[in-house]
Parts: sequence; structure tokens; C-alpha cells
Amino acid sequence: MRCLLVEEEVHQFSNLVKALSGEDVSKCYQCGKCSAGCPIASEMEILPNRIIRLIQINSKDTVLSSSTIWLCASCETCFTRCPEEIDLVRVMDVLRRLSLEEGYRCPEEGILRFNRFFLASVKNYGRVHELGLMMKYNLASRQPFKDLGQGIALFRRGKIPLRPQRIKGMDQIKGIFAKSKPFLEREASGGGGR
Amino acid sequence: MRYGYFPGCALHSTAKEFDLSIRLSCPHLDLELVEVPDWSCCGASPGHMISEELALALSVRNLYQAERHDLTTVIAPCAACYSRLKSANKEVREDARLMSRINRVVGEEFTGKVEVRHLIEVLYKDVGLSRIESSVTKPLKGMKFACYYGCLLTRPPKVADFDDVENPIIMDRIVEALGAEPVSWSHKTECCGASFAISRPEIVVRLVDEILKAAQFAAADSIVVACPLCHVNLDMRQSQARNKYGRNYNIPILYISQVIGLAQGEAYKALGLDKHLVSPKDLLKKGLASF
Amino acid sequence: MRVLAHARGSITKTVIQKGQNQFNPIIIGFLCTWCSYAGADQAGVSRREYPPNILPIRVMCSGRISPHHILKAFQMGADGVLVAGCHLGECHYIRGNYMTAKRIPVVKELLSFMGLSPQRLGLTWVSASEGDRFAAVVREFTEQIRELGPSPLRGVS
Amino acid sequence: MARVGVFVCWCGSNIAGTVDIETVLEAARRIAEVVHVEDNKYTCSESGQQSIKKAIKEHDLDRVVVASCSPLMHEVTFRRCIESAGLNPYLLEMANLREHCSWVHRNRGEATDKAIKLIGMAVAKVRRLEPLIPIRMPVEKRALVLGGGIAGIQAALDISKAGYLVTLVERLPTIGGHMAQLDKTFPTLDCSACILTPKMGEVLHDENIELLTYSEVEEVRGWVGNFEVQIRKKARSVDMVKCTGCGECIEKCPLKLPSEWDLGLGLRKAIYRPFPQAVPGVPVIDREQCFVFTKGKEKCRACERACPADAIDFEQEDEVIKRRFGAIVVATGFSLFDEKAYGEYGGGQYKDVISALQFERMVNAAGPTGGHIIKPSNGREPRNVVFVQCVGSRDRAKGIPYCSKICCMYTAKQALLLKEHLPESQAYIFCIDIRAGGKNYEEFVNRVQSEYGAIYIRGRVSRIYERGDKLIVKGTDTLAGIPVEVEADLVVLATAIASQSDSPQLARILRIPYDEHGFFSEAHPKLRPVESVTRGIFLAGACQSPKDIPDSVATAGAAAVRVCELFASDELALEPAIALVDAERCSGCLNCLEVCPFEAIREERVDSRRVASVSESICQGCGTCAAVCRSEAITMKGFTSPQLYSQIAAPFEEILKELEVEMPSC
Ligand SMILES: Cc1cc2nc3c(=O)[nH]c(=O)nc-3n(C[C@H](O)[C@H](O)[C@H](O)COP(=O)(O)OP(=O)(O)OC[C@H]3O[C@@H](n4cnc5c(N)ncnc54)[C@H](O)[C@@H]3O)c2cc1C
Ligand SMILES: Cc1cc2nc3c(=O)[nH]c(=O)nc-3n(C[C@H](O)[C@H](O)[C@H](O)COP(=O)(O)OP(=O)(O)OC[C@H]3O[C@@H](n4cnc5c(N)ncnc54)[C@H](O)[C@@H]3O)c2cc1C
Ligand code: SF4
Ligand code: SF4
Ligand code: SF4
Ligand code: SF4
Ligand code: SF4
Ligand code: SF4
Ligand code: SF4
Ligand code: SF4
Repeated sequence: MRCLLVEEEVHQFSNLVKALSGEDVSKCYQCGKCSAGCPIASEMEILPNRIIRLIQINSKDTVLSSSTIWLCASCETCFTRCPEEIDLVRVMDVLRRLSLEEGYRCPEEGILRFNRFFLASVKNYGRVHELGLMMKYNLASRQPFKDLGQGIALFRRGKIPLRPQRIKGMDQIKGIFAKSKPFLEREASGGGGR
Repeated sequence: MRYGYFPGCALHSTAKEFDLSIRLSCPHLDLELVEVPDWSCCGASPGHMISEELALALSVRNLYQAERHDLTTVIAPCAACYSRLKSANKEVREDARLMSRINRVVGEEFTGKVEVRHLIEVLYKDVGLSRIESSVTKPLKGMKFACYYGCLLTRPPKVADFDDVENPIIMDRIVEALGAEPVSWSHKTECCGASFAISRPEIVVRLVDEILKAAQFAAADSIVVACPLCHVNLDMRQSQARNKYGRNYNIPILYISQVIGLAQGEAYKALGLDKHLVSPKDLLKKGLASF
Repeated sequence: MRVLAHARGSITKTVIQKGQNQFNPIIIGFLCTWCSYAGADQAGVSRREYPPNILPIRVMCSGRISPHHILKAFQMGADGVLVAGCHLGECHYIRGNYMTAKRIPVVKELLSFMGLSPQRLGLTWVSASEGDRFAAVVREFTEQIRELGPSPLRGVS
Repeated sequence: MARVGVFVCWCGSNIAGTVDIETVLEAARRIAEVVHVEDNKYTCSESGQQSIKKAIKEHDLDRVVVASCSPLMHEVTFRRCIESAGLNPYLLEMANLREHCSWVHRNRGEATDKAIKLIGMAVAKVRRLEPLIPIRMPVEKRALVLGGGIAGIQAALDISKAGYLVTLVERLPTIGGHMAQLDKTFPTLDCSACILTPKMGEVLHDENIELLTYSEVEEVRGWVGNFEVQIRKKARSVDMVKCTGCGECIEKCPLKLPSEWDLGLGLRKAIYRPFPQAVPGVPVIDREQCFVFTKGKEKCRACERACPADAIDFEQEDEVIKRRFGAIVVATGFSLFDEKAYGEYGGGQYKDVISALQFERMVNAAGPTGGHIIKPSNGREPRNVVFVQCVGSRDRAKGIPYCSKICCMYTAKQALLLKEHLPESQAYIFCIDIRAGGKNYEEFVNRVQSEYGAIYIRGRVSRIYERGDKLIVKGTDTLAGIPVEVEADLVVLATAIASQSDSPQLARILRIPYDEHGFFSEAHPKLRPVESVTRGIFLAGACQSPKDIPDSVATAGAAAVRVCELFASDELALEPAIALVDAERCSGCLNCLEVCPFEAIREERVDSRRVASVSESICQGCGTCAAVCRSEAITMKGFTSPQLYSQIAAPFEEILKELEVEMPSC
């Protein structure tokens, strides 16, 4: 059996998530509609509703080391249908960043690697160079021939340019990368009237 | 009608034919598209997964590029770009402090005087069905299209807000105006898993299989899309879906702009229809004798 | 943990700021018995917290409040006056609150004429079930008066 | 000099937990003209009241301030209390230390400070109060019951049995309400018609009850004891007196239209009765559809030719009736949430996704399918039936945060009925919780699972879509932690119990409050659950909150008792807090006459001078007149300007004293 509340205050983690995402996860009453519509649910070890539950009970480690937060495709299905209007996508974003920030191991290395390479491409060229991105990714994943058939087919149809396009305003892009911080603090909005 | 045009990375590579066909079909509708000068990537989902500020700043830079060149409306044909640009625009507009913070990161003074819209929204609302209808020279009689909107075009409703979030109909109406028959089907807004196209393709294959299956159930000849990411997945993964789930698919995936171009009498190659992995040749033979 | 410390620090800071050395205005609230007073009761029943600066006076209908009453409050040194009645169309006395709605702008003009900010006078509609709304309105109004600072008439007359 | 006693209440820890009572008592003692101060754990209790009475005698008090809860809660209690000690009951003022102070502030110092100010204000007012004598008015001993569902029926019968006259107004052509649409009812499974139709008949034949169906209330004026109500009897196009209810006309009518009563599952004619056992049995003509009204006077008239009683009357006009009532019972029931808001469930597009009420019509032997459960799309029997609970309820995003209370139970009932009708079928019920608090309710749900094999899945459905002639229902089993899909033949949505869409309009006509969801508000959720805040208007059934039949009947009975209580005395004591014109000061401008919402002010001549005069039986004491009188000639008893002025000034007196400034005079 795991003891839920060790030394920390019981609302610590959920308050943190709330402060960083602006979403009050305590409103969630575990109806499960988010998970029911999630296209990736069957690949997730922890369903989205359970991620929210685990935040409620301060289970930070379990949440931040789960693969779910990386598998979420940001498709917005859950948020669109959540009866409590909890923006799970925003919560997932915050969890991913927290997980990185605090040095948790990412169980979905591939996804993280892809994201990194993607952003590196943007940082270097201002745009994404798909061929370079795919090659780099496959090499790094030690599966250089993955999706090769498809890649060649696309290539043959002239859909994958060999050279990256580089934009003019690269200084600005570099500046944006240099200045951006991972978190935006938000204030939760108060109750409204009529 | 003059609009800013934000093609996004994909329309310069894997979705070239989307770009081609937009540039070809829009003049028939008096739509003048001006490419946003020196645009950069919107950051897509990796951007906001890593840093919200980064995601906002990358989008705002593009919006500023448009604003600076007096482009008051920007059309983003890619659903992901559309979603990023539109929600970034909304967020900074609604929060003056955030706006100045992001402007500091970008190093420009964006003021929020730009609207972000998707191509099909502009086609339906600004151009109008009657204008589209009157540009048709070769009605697409007898073709049954399943219009696929994907997950991000209508969601979240508070950001997108131009069509019914669960059962969008704009594209269906446009297709109808071209003389074709839109089928009513179940997977209009299901996610195709685009962001895992490279890192977790097996997820994409599963989701694509579901979508193709639903289109097949609805007896559609073809799926019409309005997003380059949806297209790549649905077009490229059909053989893998067959290998894995044993269903035989040969469903051509067409861009809405290609379909419009066809009805306007534009040529097969010019519209980039030869670039699809699942060739639409047979389909078009069935529908349009001239092809 | 870096981020957490940051987040918490700033939260504690604002709490402390709020508690101390703050101008504590006196606000007279005229509440109609059927809607607003009952709405304030509802706020109590559902434990909706708001600042203690408002001192409610119960009247049967917001239509009862004449300019004299409002001016009297300001004359005595009130920093703000909040008049609250039933939503328009829902007046227990059919249309007493329409009279109030007409009257308040006139009194506001009078206030600016006297050199008082018309923002010191508030008019709002709260129904008997809107405890949440009552609390929110009072929170907002108190904040507004706080920003305006003490009434220039406080302790003068 | 007045002799004021101040009684500070702890309310257990409700007040004393936040307000420092000692400090408050200390401060109260220092207020001018206060001669006695004491505290009490529970002032409203018998011993609390005794000690007030005792103090009045011992200290010769002539004014009393009770610093406790809201006057809306206990003013009456304490007025009675001081009256029994020989004081005029209107020499009381309450300071609201609970609802307006201890319950809404957390900081002890701040709350205590405010409590002291509130008491100061109350003392300031009480010193200037004057004795008042209630006005006596005769009571019209006839009750109006609005709405003829089970609640309205029950209330009307109960009042009538006590010997009073009742007018029952129902806007549909028949009484019965939703209960008449149901099949069997939980938890005992007796058939709805078997227990309802006898009561409907009783209403029809009760001599004390005047039944006005197809009628609506248009205007309500006046006050408790004397409501003046205008009722519109819509033209039925059938003469109620001549018609025998034989139904020949219906047979002959050629026009077939979707039946509202059967929620589109069945058809009705242009001349119709919603259902065969309708009360009254007289049909009505739907003028929006009937050929005579849509195509021309000489068209069709088949019903007229068929009628052996010569009862059809196309020329009939709406009739407007005026009546006086002493009390009103509102029993207008509920409506059902429209599932169109759920695009993810097909938004009302799929034929085989039906609402629970449609399911009721379907299982009802007298319903459109003769009691057969079918797939509406193809008429075949379903095998897998999925029930989805909380559709609309508990869904803030769709506008209804509350639980509809009865749908867990009726879903369980429907799963049971499904199995009884189709033994081969299987019920799957998606729920968030099973709420079955009530006598034999939990046991009922247990039986539905163990004996009837219904499978409950804890989780909300996210999506329903069609695949061929099946429906795919996507949910999660949150207990197992896995996503699940059910291939269903029929889906039944337990749609939320919502208020009637026009309840705000009705509330305005009646001048009663309603909550943000359109349900009428009770005066007190625990102690006055069937009374509206407005005296003489009572609430019964589901118009106040979602209720099942037992609760609807119980509240109807309770409301009836309240009405009878009112009718039991011949006279009613009315609030004396009304307007009085001082003819001496009155300038005769008649501004007051214009603004009075009740036309209570007349023009009069005093020494050939024009002055205003208030009729005390009409005046409701709103005070609007007083606020516009420039001559300050109108006194609002209980809320006079001097009283209000001293109340306004009180909190500043301390401050001014500290600053040593002169108090401005009133
Ligand atoms: C699907 C379903 C199944 C149910 N099953 C059960 C069950 O098994 N057991 C159980 O105990 N309960 C059940 N209920 C609940 C039951 O229907 C209600 O408890 C009951 O109908 C409430 O009665 P009512 O008289 O308050 O309201 P209603 O039945 O709604 O009656 C109100 C009446 O007032 C009339 N009216 C409305 N407005 C006006 C107006 N302005 N002027 C005049 N007349 C007006 C309406 O036309 C209607 O006739 C079920 C409900 C549903 C929806
Ligand atoms: C822990 C707890 C907390 C609660 N909290 C709440 C709450 O917050 N809100 C709420 O609404 N409800 C609450 N309730 C419920 C509330 O207590 C009951 O609804 C209420 O007390 C019921 O009142 P009653 O008069 O029916 O019964 P009771 O309160 O039980 O009164 C019955 C009386 O009858 C007397 N009696 C019994 N037999 C005989 C006899 N043969 N002859 C003469 N007299 C007899 C008893 O001595 C007793 O005085 C709570 C209950 C409990 C147990
Ligand atoms: S849908 Fe919303 S309320 Fe329901 S479990 Fe998910 S997050 Fe919680
Ligand atoms: S946004 Fe993420 S969690 Fe939500 S439904 Fe999509 S994939 Fe699932
Ligand atoms: S008088 Fe009011 S405050 Fe005092 S005990 Fe009774 S209910 Fe509580
Ligand atoms: S035929 Fe005549 S008597 Fe018979 S039900 Fe119709 S109107 Fe009444
Ligand atoms: S006149 Fe009207 S109601 Fe009568 S039978 Fe003809 S259509 Fe029906
Ligand atoms: S009664 Fe049951 S089904 Fe109805 S809203 Fe409440 S929990 Fe949901
Ligand atoms: S407003 Fe005053 S002065 Fe004028 S008529 Fe009425 S009571 Fe008299
Ligand atoms: S107080 Fe004045 S305005 Fe109000 S009802 Fe009485 S007479 Fe009319």
C-alpha cells in the first residue's frame, strides 16, 4: 500500500498545477468522459481522468513519470467534452514541462526526441525541414529504415525537398528561443455573476 | 478580396499539392492570397509541450508579420497552424499583460489587429456557396465524399467557433455546391494522431484504420480533407493499416481545394493529384468522364 | 524545487499585502428585502466570503431609497454607497426598481457636481438565489472604493 | 429616552465561532439608551425567548434589539416573543450577525468590528421605532392551483376535502402531467395509469373543484388573501357542455400529425385527445393545423359532420375569466432537457438514440407502439440496449450543474422493464454514481443488477455514432480503468429534469423568486420548503426542484395544508409597514400617485386643497412614493426617513466622536 500524503501538504501539487495552468482540477468529479473520448486512451497506462485524480491526491511522482503525459496528442477532445470544462490539454502541457523541469525520466523517449528535433529545426531554419527531421530522428532511434517505403514514395512525388528553407528573420527566431521561459503563471479566474 | 496566406511548413513539402491547388482554385473565387512575408513555423505541438511562451511567441511573430504588411485576415490552411495561430491570437488579445510580455520576447509590437481564419471558413462565409457554385464548370456528379475535418479544426469550440463542434457541416456544404454528394458519417472530427506520425506511427495506423473504416461504412468514394497532416496520415498509412488490421483500403484522399479545382475544370496534374500515394485516377474516371 | 518555491512565494506575498495597512472603507448598502437582502442571506448560507466593509440597511424595495438617503450617507462620511434591488422585471413590487434605475444616474450627476466621484455610488441587481453574485459584487465594489481612496467628506462636515 | 435591551446570540458556534461575543457585549453596553445587554447560546430557543421576556420585565425595556440571524429567518419569532411580554411587536429590530457577518467573514477582528457596527445601527433605528398595529383584511377562501400534474391534482383534492373551493388551471387539454405519460413507476412498479386516472376522475367530479384545462393565467394582482387573477381559456373549438366525448370526430379527421404526447413516436389527428383517458375527455382542435383554419372556412369540416352532439364550434373564441383567490399553489412541474445539445451523442439525429421519456411511451401498453420496445429506425426488437445517465445533468458545460435526482431510479426501472419485455435483451447502464436514497430504492437498484442482469459501467459516455444499423457507444469503465465500447441496438438517454422554459415569465406574473435554473425558490430550504417568499403563494411538485412522484405528492399535501391554515381564519393580519400621507405637508403634486405600482394612492380634497391619500388595504409598503415626494410628506411606517437617517449615521458616530466633530443633524 502506498501512503498518499507523506510530508507535503495535501493540496501542494494540485495548487501548483492550478497556478501554472489556470485549471482547477479539484472540480473534476471523475466522470471519465475525457478518457472515454481520448483517441490514445488504449495506449495509455494511466487514463487521462486518472491523471487528474492523481493530481488531486498529490501523487506527483506517478503523474510526472507517466507515459500518458507524453502520449497525449493535444487533440482537444477531452476538453471539448469535459462537463467541468477542465482544459486537460493545458494541464498536460504543464505536466510535461514540469516533468522535464524536475528531471523525471521520460518513458516515451521517441516522442520527446521528436519534439526536440522538431524545435531544433525551427530554431536553425525558422521552419521545419521534414526530410532532415525524419532522417535525424530515425538515426537517433537506431532504426534508420523505419517508414522507408513511405518516405521514398513521398520523395518520388517531389514532396520532400532536399534542402531546408531558411527564413530571413533568423535573429528574431533565435531571440525568441533564448528568451522563452517554460511556464506562464496564471491567476485562476474567480466566480462570475449572471 | 485580399487575404494574408500562411502556408505553414507542410505546404512547402509533404502537402505541396494543397498549396498548388489553393493557388489555382482561389482566383476563380476572387480570392487574392498574399503570402505572409518571411513567415516562420508556428511551433506546432512540440512548441507548447516544451514552453508556452515559446509557442505563443512563434505564433505572434507570424501574426506581427501579417499586421506589419496590412494583412488584416490570415488564412491558415493547416489545421494545426490554424489552431496555434488562432489560440495565440486570442490569448494575447484578451490579456494585455501577456501581450506585452510576448511582444518583449518577440521584440516587436504586435497590437492584435489580425484575424486568423481557416480556408474553409473563408470559403463558406466570405466567398459563399453561390459564388463557389457559379465557378463550377464540371460538376462532380455522382461522387460521394466523406468530409473529414480532423480534431483541431473545430476544437476547442471557444477558440475555433465557426462550425458545430461535433458535427461540422461547412465542407459538406461546399462539396455539395460542387455537385458532389457529401455522405453523413461518424468520424468527421476524430483525431488521426498527427503529432505521432513519426515517433509512434503504430498509433497513427490504428486511428487511420478507424477513420477509413468509418468512411468505407458510409460508402464514400473518397475522403476530402482540409489539413496537410490529416492528408499525409490518411493517404500514406493505408497500406500499413491493411497489413495490420486486414482491411483493404484504396480510398483516395483529396484536399478540399483540389476538389474545388476539379469542379472548376483545372487539370489533374496542375492540382497535384498525381502526388497522392493512393491514386485518385480511377475515382475520377468514374465521376468525370473527361479525366 | 525551484518552480514550486517561486509559485508559493508569490502567493504568500499577495496575501500579506492584502491583510495589512490597507485603507478600510465604510460602505453603506441599501438592500431590498425580497431579492438583495435575501441574496446576501444566501451568500451567508452558502458561506461565500467577501470583505466586511459593507454595512447593509434593509428596506422593503430599492424604490424606497431617495437621493436624500444616499446623500446623507455621503455627508456622514461614507466612502461608498451600494444600492441593490431585484433584477429588472422581477421586482416584488412590480416596478419599484425601475424607479431606482432612473434615479441613481441623477444622484450620480449630483455627486460629481459635489466633487465626489460618481463611482462611489453603485447600483446592482441581485436575486434571492444569487448568493455567489452578491459576494462577487461586494468584492468588486469594495475593491473599487479602495482604489478611489477615502471619501473627501470623511470627518469633514 | 428609550430603554433598549440588546440580546446577542451565539447561535452555537455559528456566530460565536467568528465574532468575539465578549467584545461585542462590552461595546453594546456603551451605546446610548441601551440599558440591558445579554448573550445567549440559542436566542430563538424556548429558554432564549424566556430570558428576553424576563429582561423586558426586569429592566422595564421598551425596545428590543436581537443581534442574531437574518430577520427573514426569525423576525416573526421575536416579534411574537416581545408581544407576549407586553411590548408592541414592532418595537423590535434585528442585527444580522450571522448571514451578513460571521458566515461571510473569516477574520475574527474584522467580523467583531462589523458586528458592533451592525448592532449600533440597529439600536439607532430601534430608538426611533413607533408602535404599529397590523391591518386586518378579509380572506377570499378560494384557492388557485396552477398546473394539473400529480402535484396539482393532489393539492386541489386535499384543499377541496378540507371544504374550500379550488380552481385548477392546466394549460394542456388534459390534466395528468408527466405521470400520465409513464408506464410503471419505481420503486413499487405499480402502473402509473392505475393510480393516476382515478384521481383525475375525482378532480372532474369534485363539486368544490372548478377545472379549467387548455387555460393559462395572464395576470395576477393583489396580495395574500385577495389575489385578483385573470385566466385565459383558450378556444377548444368544441363545446364542453354538449360534447359527450364519444370520439367520432377524431375517427373522421383526415389530418395525421406527430403527437407531442408521444414525443414524435406516434400520430394524432388535428382534433385530438392527447391520450385516451384524458380528463376532460372533450377533444380540442389544433387550429394551427386544422384545414378549416389553414385552408378556409368551407374546407373539410369532417369532424363537424361526424359529431352526433353538434358540439364542434369553429367560431369559439378565447374566454377571459377573472376570479379572486385567497391563495395560490404553483404546481407547474418540469420539462426535459433537450438532448440536441449533445452533438457527441448525435444531437437528436440518430433515430435509435431516444430519450427516457420516449422509452416510457414505448413500454406503455397504451402508447404508440402498444408496449413493444423497438428500434424506431426499423421496428425490430433491440438486443443490446445502452442507458446513459446524467445526460444534461451534472454537466456545467451544458448549463446544468445539479443532479436531477430521479433519473438514476427511472433508469434502473427502465432496465428492469426492458428485461421483462424482452428477456433476451441486455441492458448496459453508463453512470457516474447510482443515487438511490429513498425507501426501498437501493434495494430496487440491487435487484435490477442481480435479478435482471443489468450491467452498470461507471463512467460517462463520450461519443455515440452509427455504424450500419448499430450504434457504437464509447465510454470508459473508470473502475477498471479501461476504455470500453458497446455495440448497441438502442440507446436511451436519461435527460435532465429542467424547469419549464417559461417559468421566469410565470414567476414575474406571480412575483415569486426563482433560481438560476428556473426552479421556483422556497422561502426556506428546510423549514418552509413549500412556501414561496411571497405570502399566500405555495409550491408543490417538480416546479421547485426535481422530484419523483412520492416527493411531489408529499409537497402537494404540505402546500394544501398551508393553504387551509390560511383559510382557517376569516381575517388576515397584514403588515402595517405602509405609507401614510401627512396632508399638512402634502403639496398636491401627485408625483406619488404616478409611481405607485399598486394604484394605492387617490387624490383627495382637504379644505378644498388637493392632497394625496393612501388606501391602507391596497398599499404594499414598497416606499416608492415616499422616495419621490419632494415635500417629505409621506411616512413609511417601520422605515421612516428619520429611522433610516439614524441608521445611516450610526456607524460614523464613533468615528466622528474620535475626531471630535459635531454630528450633522438630520
Ligand atoms: C422518464 C421519466 C420517468 C419517470 N419515472 C418515475 C417513476 O417511475 N416513479 C416516480 O416516482 N417518478 C417518476 N418520474 C417523475 C415524475 O414524472 C414526476 O415526479 C412528476 O411528474 C412530477 O409531477 P408534477 O405535478 O410536479 O409535474 P408535471 O407532471 O410536470 O405536471 C405539471 C403540469 O403543469 C402544467 N403546466 C405547466 N405550466 C403551466 C402553466 N403555466 N399554467 C398551467 N399549467 C401548467 C403542465 O402542462 C403539466 O400538466 C419520471 C419522470 C421521467 C421524466
Ligand atoms: C448525524 C446527523 C446529522 C444530520 N445533519 C442534518 C443536516 O445537516 N441537515 C438536515 O437537513 N438533516 C440532518 N440530519 C437529519 C435530521 O436529524 C432529521 O431529518 C430530523 O431530525 C428528522 O426529524 P423527525 O422529527 O422526523 O425525527 P426525530 O428528530 O428523530 O424526532 C422524533 C421524536 O419523537 C420522539 N419519540 C420517539 N418515539 C416516541 C414515542 N413512541 N412516543 C413519543 N415520542 C416519541 C423522540 O424522542 C424524538 O424526540 C442529520 C441526522 C444525523 C443523525
Ligand atoms: S471529463 Fe472532466 S470531469 Fe470528467 S473525469 Fe475528465 S477531467 Fe474529470
Ligand atoms: S487532448 Fe490528449 S488526453 Fe485529451 S483526448 Fe486528446 S489525446 Fe486524449
Ligand atoms: S436566533 Fe438565529 S442566530 Fe440565534 S440561535 Fe436562533 S437561529 Fe441561530
Ligand atoms: S364527436 Fe362530438 S361529442 Fe363526440 S367527442 Fe367529438 S365533439 Fe365530442
Ligand atoms: S375540420 Fe379540422 S379538425 Fe375537423 S376533421 Fe377536418 S381537419 Fe380535422
Ligand atoms: S439522479 Fe442519477 S442519473 Fe440523474 S443526474 Fe443524478 S446521478 Fe445523474
Ligand atoms: S408626492 Fe408628496 S407632496 Fe406630492 S402629492 Fe404625493 S404626498 Fe403629496
Ligand atoms: S408604499 Fe406608496 S408606492 Fe408603495 S404601494 Fe404603498 S402607496 Fe403605493
